Amino acid sequence: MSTEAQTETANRAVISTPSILAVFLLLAAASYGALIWAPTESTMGLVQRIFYFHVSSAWTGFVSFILVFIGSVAYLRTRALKWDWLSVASAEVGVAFFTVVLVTGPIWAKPVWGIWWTWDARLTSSFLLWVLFVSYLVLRTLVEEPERRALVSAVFGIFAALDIPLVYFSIWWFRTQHPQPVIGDGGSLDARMGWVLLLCWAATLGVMTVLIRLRYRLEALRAEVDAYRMEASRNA
Amino acid sequence: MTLARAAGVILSKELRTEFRSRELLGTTAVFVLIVIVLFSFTFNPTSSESRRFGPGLLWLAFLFAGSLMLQSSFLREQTNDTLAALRLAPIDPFSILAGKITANFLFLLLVEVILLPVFAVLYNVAILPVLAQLLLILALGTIGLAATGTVFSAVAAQARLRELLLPLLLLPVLAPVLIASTEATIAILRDPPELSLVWLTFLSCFDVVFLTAAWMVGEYLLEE
Amino acid sequence: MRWSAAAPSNCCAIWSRAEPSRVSTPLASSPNGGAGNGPGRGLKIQFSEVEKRYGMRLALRGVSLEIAAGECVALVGHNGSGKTTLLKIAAQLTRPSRGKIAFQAGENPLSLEDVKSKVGMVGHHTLLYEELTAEENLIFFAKLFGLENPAETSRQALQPVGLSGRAADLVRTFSRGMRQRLSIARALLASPGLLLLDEAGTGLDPEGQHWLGATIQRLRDSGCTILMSTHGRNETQGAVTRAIRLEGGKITHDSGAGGDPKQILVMAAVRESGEEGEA
Amino acid sequence: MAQASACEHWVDNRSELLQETPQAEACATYAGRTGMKNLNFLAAAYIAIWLIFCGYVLSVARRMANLKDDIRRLKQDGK
Repeated sequence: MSTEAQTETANRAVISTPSILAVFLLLAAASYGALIWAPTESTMGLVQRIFYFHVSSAWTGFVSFILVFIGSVAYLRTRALKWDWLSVASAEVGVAFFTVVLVTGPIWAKPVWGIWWTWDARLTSSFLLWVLFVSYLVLRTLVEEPERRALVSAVFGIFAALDIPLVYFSIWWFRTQHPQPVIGDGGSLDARMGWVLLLCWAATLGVMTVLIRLRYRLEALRAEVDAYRMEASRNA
Repeated sequence: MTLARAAGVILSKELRTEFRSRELLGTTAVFVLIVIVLFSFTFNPTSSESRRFGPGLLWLAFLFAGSLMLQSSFLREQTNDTLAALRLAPIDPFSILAGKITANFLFLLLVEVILLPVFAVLYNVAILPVLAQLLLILALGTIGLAATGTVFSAVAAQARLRELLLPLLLLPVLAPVLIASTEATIAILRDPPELSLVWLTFLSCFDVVFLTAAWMVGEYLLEE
Repeated sequence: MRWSAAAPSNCCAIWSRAEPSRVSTPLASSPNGGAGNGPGRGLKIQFSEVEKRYGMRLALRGVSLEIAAGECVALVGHNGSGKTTLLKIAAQLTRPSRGKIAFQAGENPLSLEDVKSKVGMVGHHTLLYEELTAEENLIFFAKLFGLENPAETSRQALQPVGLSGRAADLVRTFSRGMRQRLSIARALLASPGLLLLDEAGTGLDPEGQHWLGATIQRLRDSGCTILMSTHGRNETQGAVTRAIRLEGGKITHDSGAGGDPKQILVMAAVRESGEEGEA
Repeated sequence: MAQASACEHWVDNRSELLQETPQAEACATYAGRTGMKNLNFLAAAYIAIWLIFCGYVLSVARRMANLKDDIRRLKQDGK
């Protein structure tokens, strides 16, 4: 176990400088696009520029939660703990991205609508998804044994991921009956805005990849510590 | 041994144990009753307001009740490690879950049916003309609650702080059920009553998705 | 006294130590007993490199073991030496972290699902529902095992353990010993080809222990494979044909298929009494 | 200023929340004219994003450092 864990960490240890550099370049380009290149939206003004990172963070958060689902299913099939590591890493990073969505949403809403929080469909669903995966992370802290933890959290991860489309549909239908101001609507969409949005999405996906690999490495280290502890107890 | 027969055997065991003491049912019913009474203080329950807010708080009370009641579903099996006894039997592991989901569905539905008239009287809502449709909504919503609740009860039974954990896991996942069944109930209590097919279809989808999920992961969940 | 009073005459065989000539005596009067009896009844188990990890603790560290059909194997060792884990893996309650387990009936390999209907287990816990009566418990498990005529099977299973008189009482009202006896009756319900006993003698009075020893012997003679964990001195050890000592999740002593288990058993008894002395 | 309060009133009046209403357009031009004012909101949003991610990376780094400490200690104990 111990040697296995070590080689595993060794393989995953390097988050190469070029990849980080690439992500930073992408981020810089996306920021330039979002802050300067894209035209100022006529009705909402400068604050509409939050839109690019607000929406792309939500999309990226989704991708992370889909990775939680993939990791959970793969763990149940293979029982290889590395899939559990992928799940927990993706869940944490996804929660971070949805935190961004939840923080930038009100900052956008305040100048445009005069209120911090509106219960619009997208913001509300994001809030619910955030809560859902926070409870996934809470569950993980309450189970000690790694295999057990991986198993129960995989089950819950699958259920939570399956809940995502249901949350969206229900809130969307609910809001069509009880209209609210809409956050996350870009207003009149210029072609350049579309490109900038895509660029921002690419950049946030890059950030996501780096963060997940970083967090995955943390989990691998933890397994290594466990392996050492086990070896120590075996020798004792 | 077919899945259905094994599930039936387990279901009848659950019913027999519960109806012998009726502890769980009684306690849950009283809990919902308390919540319904306390809610009446949070707004002025005139008839028109009740129709708007009543269904929501009723369903909220049911969800809370479910998240408390379903705790014991798997905890009870830990007393003498009877879960191991069930897993020793040559049956499909899902039949254990299926039996328990059905039992919990019946328990919850029973509590709901008992408290529905109380709710109608206290909040001055006429339910008799739309009773059948209301029962359909109750049943569809409760299937989703029982399916996810039973699975999460097995999850929470393996963790620390399980009493707190089950509501924490269950309630966010059940938010769509809360929305759908509340909206459907509001629609049916409206004047004139309206059976909202969108929400009924949605509830059925929820039930199908999570029953299937329970079926797929059931065998892993009960492992030791 | 409850024991013998309730035991019907056709079950007398279990009171005396069964003679080799009684090899084919059917298990009590279980209606299903006949079908599975005879030399082909027992299962052969094969553990290969079985390892079990519980978090940071290694409960089993690569156990390889082959138990032939009809052997009666005693597992000895301290608490935490891996006895219970090994039994749980044999019962497929726990999946090994590494390694494999395989079963054979006669020459035919059995799928892990098929094995389940042929395994009886008496665990650390009673595996009984407190809120059900003795009879309801047995009927429930008989149904789950798909036995024909569960009511009749259960009633007959209650006789040899001397609980016929208490059949309609809730298990909650039972004493430790009575529960243990019911638990044993539960394990024997489906006339298993492999019986797993995890310290089945605990909680039984001397008379009950004697009865258990006789029952084990009779089952062994009827061809059933038995794997049991046991304390040093025990009435149940009369039937043992092979003893295995586990220490820290590893097999340290094995008397082998044809060997004499006495030495290991005596050694275990000595160690245990030593521990008792220290404690 | 009057327009601003009208806007806020409009937001509170949830039943009329459709962007096509004349009131909505008036509000929109209000927002557009005060566009530069919203610069601080835009800045706040970007600062918040950076803070969240830096905070997260720091927390991972801290946990990682702790684990590396553990490994070093365990290695020493092993020898």
